Amino acid sequence: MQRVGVFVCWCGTNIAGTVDVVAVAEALKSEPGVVFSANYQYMCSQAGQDMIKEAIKEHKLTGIVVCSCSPRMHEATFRKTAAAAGLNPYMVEIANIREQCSWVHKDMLTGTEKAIILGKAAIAKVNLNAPLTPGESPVTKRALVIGGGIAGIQTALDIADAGFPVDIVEKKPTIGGKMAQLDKTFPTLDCAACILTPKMVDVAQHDKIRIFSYSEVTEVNGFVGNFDVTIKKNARYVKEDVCTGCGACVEKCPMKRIPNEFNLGMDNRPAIYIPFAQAVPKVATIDPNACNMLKNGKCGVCSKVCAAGAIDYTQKDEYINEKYGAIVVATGFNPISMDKFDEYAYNQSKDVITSLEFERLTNAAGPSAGKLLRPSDGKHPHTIVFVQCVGSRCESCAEKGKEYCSKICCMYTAKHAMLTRDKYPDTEVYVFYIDVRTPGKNFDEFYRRAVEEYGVKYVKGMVGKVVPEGDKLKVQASDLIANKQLHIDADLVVLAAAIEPDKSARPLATMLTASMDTNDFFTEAHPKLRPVESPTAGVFLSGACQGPKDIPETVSQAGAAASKVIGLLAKDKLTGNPCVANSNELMCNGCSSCANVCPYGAITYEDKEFRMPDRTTKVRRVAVVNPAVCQGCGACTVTCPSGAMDLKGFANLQIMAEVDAICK
Amino acid sequence: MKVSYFPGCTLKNKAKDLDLYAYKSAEALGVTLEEIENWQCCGGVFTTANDEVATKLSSIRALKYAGDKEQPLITVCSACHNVIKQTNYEMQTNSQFADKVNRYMANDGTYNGETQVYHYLEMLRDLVGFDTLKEKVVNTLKGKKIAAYYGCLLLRPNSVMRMDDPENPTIMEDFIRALGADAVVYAKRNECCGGYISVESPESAKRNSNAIIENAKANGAEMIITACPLCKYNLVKNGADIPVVYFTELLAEALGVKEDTNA
Amino acid sequence: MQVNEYKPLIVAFCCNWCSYAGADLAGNNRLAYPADVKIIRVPCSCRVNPMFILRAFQRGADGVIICGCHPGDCHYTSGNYFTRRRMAALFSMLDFLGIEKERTRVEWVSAAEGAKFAATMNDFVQTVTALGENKRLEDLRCKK
Amino acid sequence: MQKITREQLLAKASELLSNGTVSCVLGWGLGEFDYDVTPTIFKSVEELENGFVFNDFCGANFSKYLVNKTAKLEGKILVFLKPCDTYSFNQLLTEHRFDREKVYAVGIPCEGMADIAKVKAISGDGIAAIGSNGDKLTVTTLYDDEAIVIDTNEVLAERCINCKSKKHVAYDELMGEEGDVTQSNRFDEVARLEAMTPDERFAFWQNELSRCIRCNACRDACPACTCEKCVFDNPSSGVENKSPANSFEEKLFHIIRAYHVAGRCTDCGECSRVCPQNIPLHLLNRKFIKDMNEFYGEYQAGAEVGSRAPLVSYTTEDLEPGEVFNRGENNA
Amino acid sequence: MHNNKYLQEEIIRISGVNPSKCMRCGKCSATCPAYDEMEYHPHQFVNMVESGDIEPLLNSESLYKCLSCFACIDRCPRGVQPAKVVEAVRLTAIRKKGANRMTADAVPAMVDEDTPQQLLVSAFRKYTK
Repeated sequence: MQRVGVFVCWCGTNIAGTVDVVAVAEALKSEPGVVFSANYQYMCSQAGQDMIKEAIKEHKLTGIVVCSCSPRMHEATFRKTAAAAGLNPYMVEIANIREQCSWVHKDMLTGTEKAIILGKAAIAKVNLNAPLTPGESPVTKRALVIGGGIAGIQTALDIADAGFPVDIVEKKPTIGGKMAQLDKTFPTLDCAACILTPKMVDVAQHDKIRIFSYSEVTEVNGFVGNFDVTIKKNARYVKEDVCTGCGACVEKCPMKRIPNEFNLGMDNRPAIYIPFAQAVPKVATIDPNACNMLKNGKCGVCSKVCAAGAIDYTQKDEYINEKYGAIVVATGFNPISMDKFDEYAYNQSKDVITSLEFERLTNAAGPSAGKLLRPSDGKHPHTIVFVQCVGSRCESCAEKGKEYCSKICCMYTAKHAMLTRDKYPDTEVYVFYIDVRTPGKNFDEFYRRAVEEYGVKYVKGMVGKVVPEGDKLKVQASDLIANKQLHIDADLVVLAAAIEPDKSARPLATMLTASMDTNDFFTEAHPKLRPVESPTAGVFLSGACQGPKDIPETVSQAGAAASKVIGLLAKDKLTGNPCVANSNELMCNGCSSCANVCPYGAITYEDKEFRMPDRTTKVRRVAVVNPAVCQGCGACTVTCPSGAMDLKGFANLQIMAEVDAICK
Repeated sequence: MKVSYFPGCTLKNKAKDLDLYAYKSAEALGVTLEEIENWQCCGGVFTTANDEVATKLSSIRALKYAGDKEQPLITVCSACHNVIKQTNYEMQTNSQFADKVNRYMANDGTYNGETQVYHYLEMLRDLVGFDTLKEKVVNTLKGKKIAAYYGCLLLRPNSVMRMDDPENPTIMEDFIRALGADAVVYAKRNECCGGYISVESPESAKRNSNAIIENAKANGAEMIITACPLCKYNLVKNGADIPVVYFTELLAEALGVKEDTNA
Repeated sequence: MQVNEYKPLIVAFCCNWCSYAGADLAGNNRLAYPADVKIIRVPCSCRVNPMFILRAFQRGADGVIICGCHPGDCHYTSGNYFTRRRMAALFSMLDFLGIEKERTRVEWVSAAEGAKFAATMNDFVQTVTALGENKRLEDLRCKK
Repeated sequence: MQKITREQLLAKASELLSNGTVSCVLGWGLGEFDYDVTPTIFKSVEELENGFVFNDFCGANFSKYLVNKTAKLEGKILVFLKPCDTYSFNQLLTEHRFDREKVYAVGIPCEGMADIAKVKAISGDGIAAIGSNGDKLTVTTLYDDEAIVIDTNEVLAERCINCKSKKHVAYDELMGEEGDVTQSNRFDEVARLEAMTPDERFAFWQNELSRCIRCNACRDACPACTCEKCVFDNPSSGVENKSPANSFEEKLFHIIRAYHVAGRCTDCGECSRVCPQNIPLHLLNRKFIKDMNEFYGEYQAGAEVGSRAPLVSYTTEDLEPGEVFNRGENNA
Repeated sequence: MHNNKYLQEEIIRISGVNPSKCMRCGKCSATCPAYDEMEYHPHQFVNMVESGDIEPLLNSESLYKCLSCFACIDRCPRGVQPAKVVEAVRLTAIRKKGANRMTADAVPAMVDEDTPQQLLVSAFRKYTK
């Protein structure tokens, strides 16, 4: 039997005005287990807390009930008070007789009556309370960043600068991501490479950062603070630590006509290649689908020309196991396929391109060395039509496109249009838009400048059809303001393709038990208050894998994710919420219902041997809750048919005791 | 293979070639077209109005006829195909409409869209197979540059027609290639020729048809094939200076059954 | 004061993150509702076991209401979606057994919806008062 | 009359025992009376020949027994499964309740089993023997000199009249011909109750459930009730109750039991078969099944191993609990 | 602007289209092959039905210019189906007594020797009731 102390707070007149606190304290005195009952003007004051502490010591209290304001207000206060007096803080229960009694009821009689019942319920519960100690688990002081774009780079740098080792896993041969393919960045128009490549170098030279390029995560086990990750390093047939990146092999490789993915297939690369000049790591990679040596055993030129002896045709995929305390997902985005939008003739004409292809066309390191030339005939285009929202803002049930706004297209299109007019004033530039969305610092000013200073023709309306004919692209469009159908003979059409999460995100989410929305964007733990955390503890989100983002937003989110990771890794031990589920293995059927409803993947199963009454043993499958991962929602407790699963602090018996006390 | 066949009004009259060669070619490919008894005109256009019932009954009779014989229903005219397929879709998805129709046709028993509707081209692709077709070609059309004109009725609305990608269809191009010819891909192949507007405003039909012909020619077409009598009429009437023929005629030629038809 | 006036007994299960906070907000704003409502705090509406509800009725409650975060806003991401299915099944079953369907309710109340909380409780108390005492589910031994 | 005979099953069981495929057979054994068939473990051909029976009263669903038997017995167990039993078999596998490797399942066809209560209603009590002959049962009683002949179809159990499937969803070997999932009217009775007023429904269930003697037969026979420890036997659950001392049964036991098996119940009908008070307990389970089919789409527990029951799943567009009633009113 | 609630509901019922799904992108009008023939264009049909401004549409020649090519239906990013709205408005107009657009007497003047039956059937179905 507990020895319960009851403390009724007046809260000045806040409670005492509608509740007869003396009567409440008196009435609760005779409840089972109650050995002490008192009332005081302000329980939360120093004097009030001292009174509680003294009573705990003097009456050897094993549990206390404070009848006061909402537990959301002062539960933490009174738990500290109890702890200071040597009582387990989870032996404290609050009866909310202010917000849920005195403040909402008018007369003294009903208020007092209800306060007594609420007190009784709290006493009934505390009688069944057990001391709880938050679980502790050690933290592996190393972070994993999945994705080596600007989001991953920034996150990794921030974490590493705080002194923690970080590994970046990037599936491409180099880090840099989409930003490395961009030309200039809005709204400041500084060159993407000029601001990105120094960061890539920082990553490469940072003693706390390891880069696993051309690699992917294949398995994730464990939980916050203790993830166990398998990374597959794909064979690149070049010894990374030997290759000097001199490029001799690239130059001499006879297989030269492989579409260059870095330039989105607008030019070719050899079978052995370095994606771009500033690649990190700057090592060559052999494309096994293109290399004649790997396919047919004939050639071997690269091996012959490599002075360092870095070529290794026998290299195998390598699996690396590593432990991490935190994982950051930075898998980024891709433009969607334009196959379903052939009213714009993307598949019919080389001169209909996506915006990302336009970036490459205008990039000094691109296929046309920065000169804006038509991919079909290399001529200078005089009329360019930009189409916005291609595949964005489509109805959810539409088979093509995405329901959401891709967010970045308005601004990069304004940038493209402005830069084109700036460099080639003889070009006519049309932008067809549904809405121009420019919420961001200096964004609208930028867009207006494109219109007012650079003479870009913004047309409110959409393009309905592009007809390649001769060397022209006949564009049929609507101008909703002029209420006209326009027919423009264009030389180049640029489609602002919607963006979607990278395809690798979905299987990764399954491995991480992190949740995703229907569009395959990762879900935040809370959309407003925890935007860089996934609901799975220890998994953080950085960049466009969480939703469409521009560079400044990505970088700030990357920093935020890093700070969350640093906060986690700075701890030696993780203290959990002690109000977690626990399974009574004697009653557990091992049926998996609980794991099916657990949003955190906190429940696993193991085969356990039990001694039976007849002295035989029996092996049964039973649920095991990982207290470090469980957040204590209780979904599992209700789905468990045998009642084996219960929630500490909100146990079945405790809640039923409250029900009984209220209904008595 | 035996299939039910809905020819449609024009095919027994102004578009006899479309019909005749469909029969001959099917025969050569081992498919027997069993013409639906007492078929009635589909009406030419499908009305999208929710409350139109009577105008859709002739299609439903044809569908049910094929259904009762447990055969797929084959159409060859684009318009018939569009009307019948859309009507069937409405029977499948709009239970209120289906209920009303079934009450209307009380004597004929109930029908809920069970019949599979194939356009002749889909039959070639999905039931016969273009590879099989390729093997049966005797007069290869090698070297001919042929442009497929889909028009609108075969492809749209895509949620119902499901024939091909509505913006970048390939079924007719694959057909042309199966016959050994070169397929000319051009953007206007799925734009409207004007259709029935040629009674209301012939200039509009002229403008649309002209643009299609020009676009096909600009991409190198020497001949245009179509599945629709009205498309053919509009294209020919509006100054096509390259031949416009029905796809079945081309098929019959390739299969070597055209000559004995004429004989 | 009327002595014999019927006062129902209402048990309200409120999730800690939204509805309990919503109830607190009703208090902060002094939005009155009858004292017949007694709130039990649970971490999430998905913690509410049908057994608790039946237990309350058995012990003489006249109405039971479960309040949770709005669908999509669950603190634990998916708890209230399970609540929604479980309670739909349970309520339908109670109705099947002839229990008055007005005695059970699920309401989504956010932490910002103090007014909704008070209005919901006023409405529920009114509904249950009109129904009168719960006789069909109570256990006679437990009646005071 | 079953199409498959005792002799065929016996031969199959003997063969599998003799060739070492299995080490024992879970089959129907002779009980006190002809209609009182008892699940039995046979360990030798001899035991089989003496004790194995197969007749129109072999309704018992063996799936449940596998939970304990596979854990206790060495080697493989041969089990005969009627189509409806295979659903329970799969459901238990979904819940990892036994080791599939330790079972050799033989699917057998079923033409529907007889309900002894219906037989007794015709023949009266004091049944001495029941013989089977074609589509007829020949019942000899202590009180009548002449045997009473009953058409099997007249005494078919309710669950067999509304048989949901003649198709086996799990087996290692199939005897006889495979059937199909049938179009049954099993929800008609639930719908009839739904159409009543709440007062009528309450009266109906009071009448039925107040007869409960709390023998726990329904729970003990139910293949979904395989909990290591049932909450109703567990003092620490807070709802323990062992006797019919009050209205607890009507109010809690049967509702909670139905809720605990909701989504896991395959509608095998064992609960009603074994109820000595003839309470139509299966209607509670069917109500849950019908509701969930209507609310969340068709779901048949046990149709496949590993499927996810409606109550451990959700969509963001599910209907609100309050809407379950509106729906009913619209239908009415 | 006049808001004709009755007609508006009628057209929404016949067409099954929810005009408020329109996000004013104008792709229907961009894609329409009959645009230049029309006084009111596809997007205006949708927007005017949404605001209940029906009479001008009913009295407009534009009703008879739509080719029913369904390009607007397939290319609309929001699934609005403008062609169905045009059809519903047209039916509302020609279902009135004596409002047929075409008469049988006019046919001989329209046909030439190649005119396919399909053309006449289609035109009749579109322009008369």
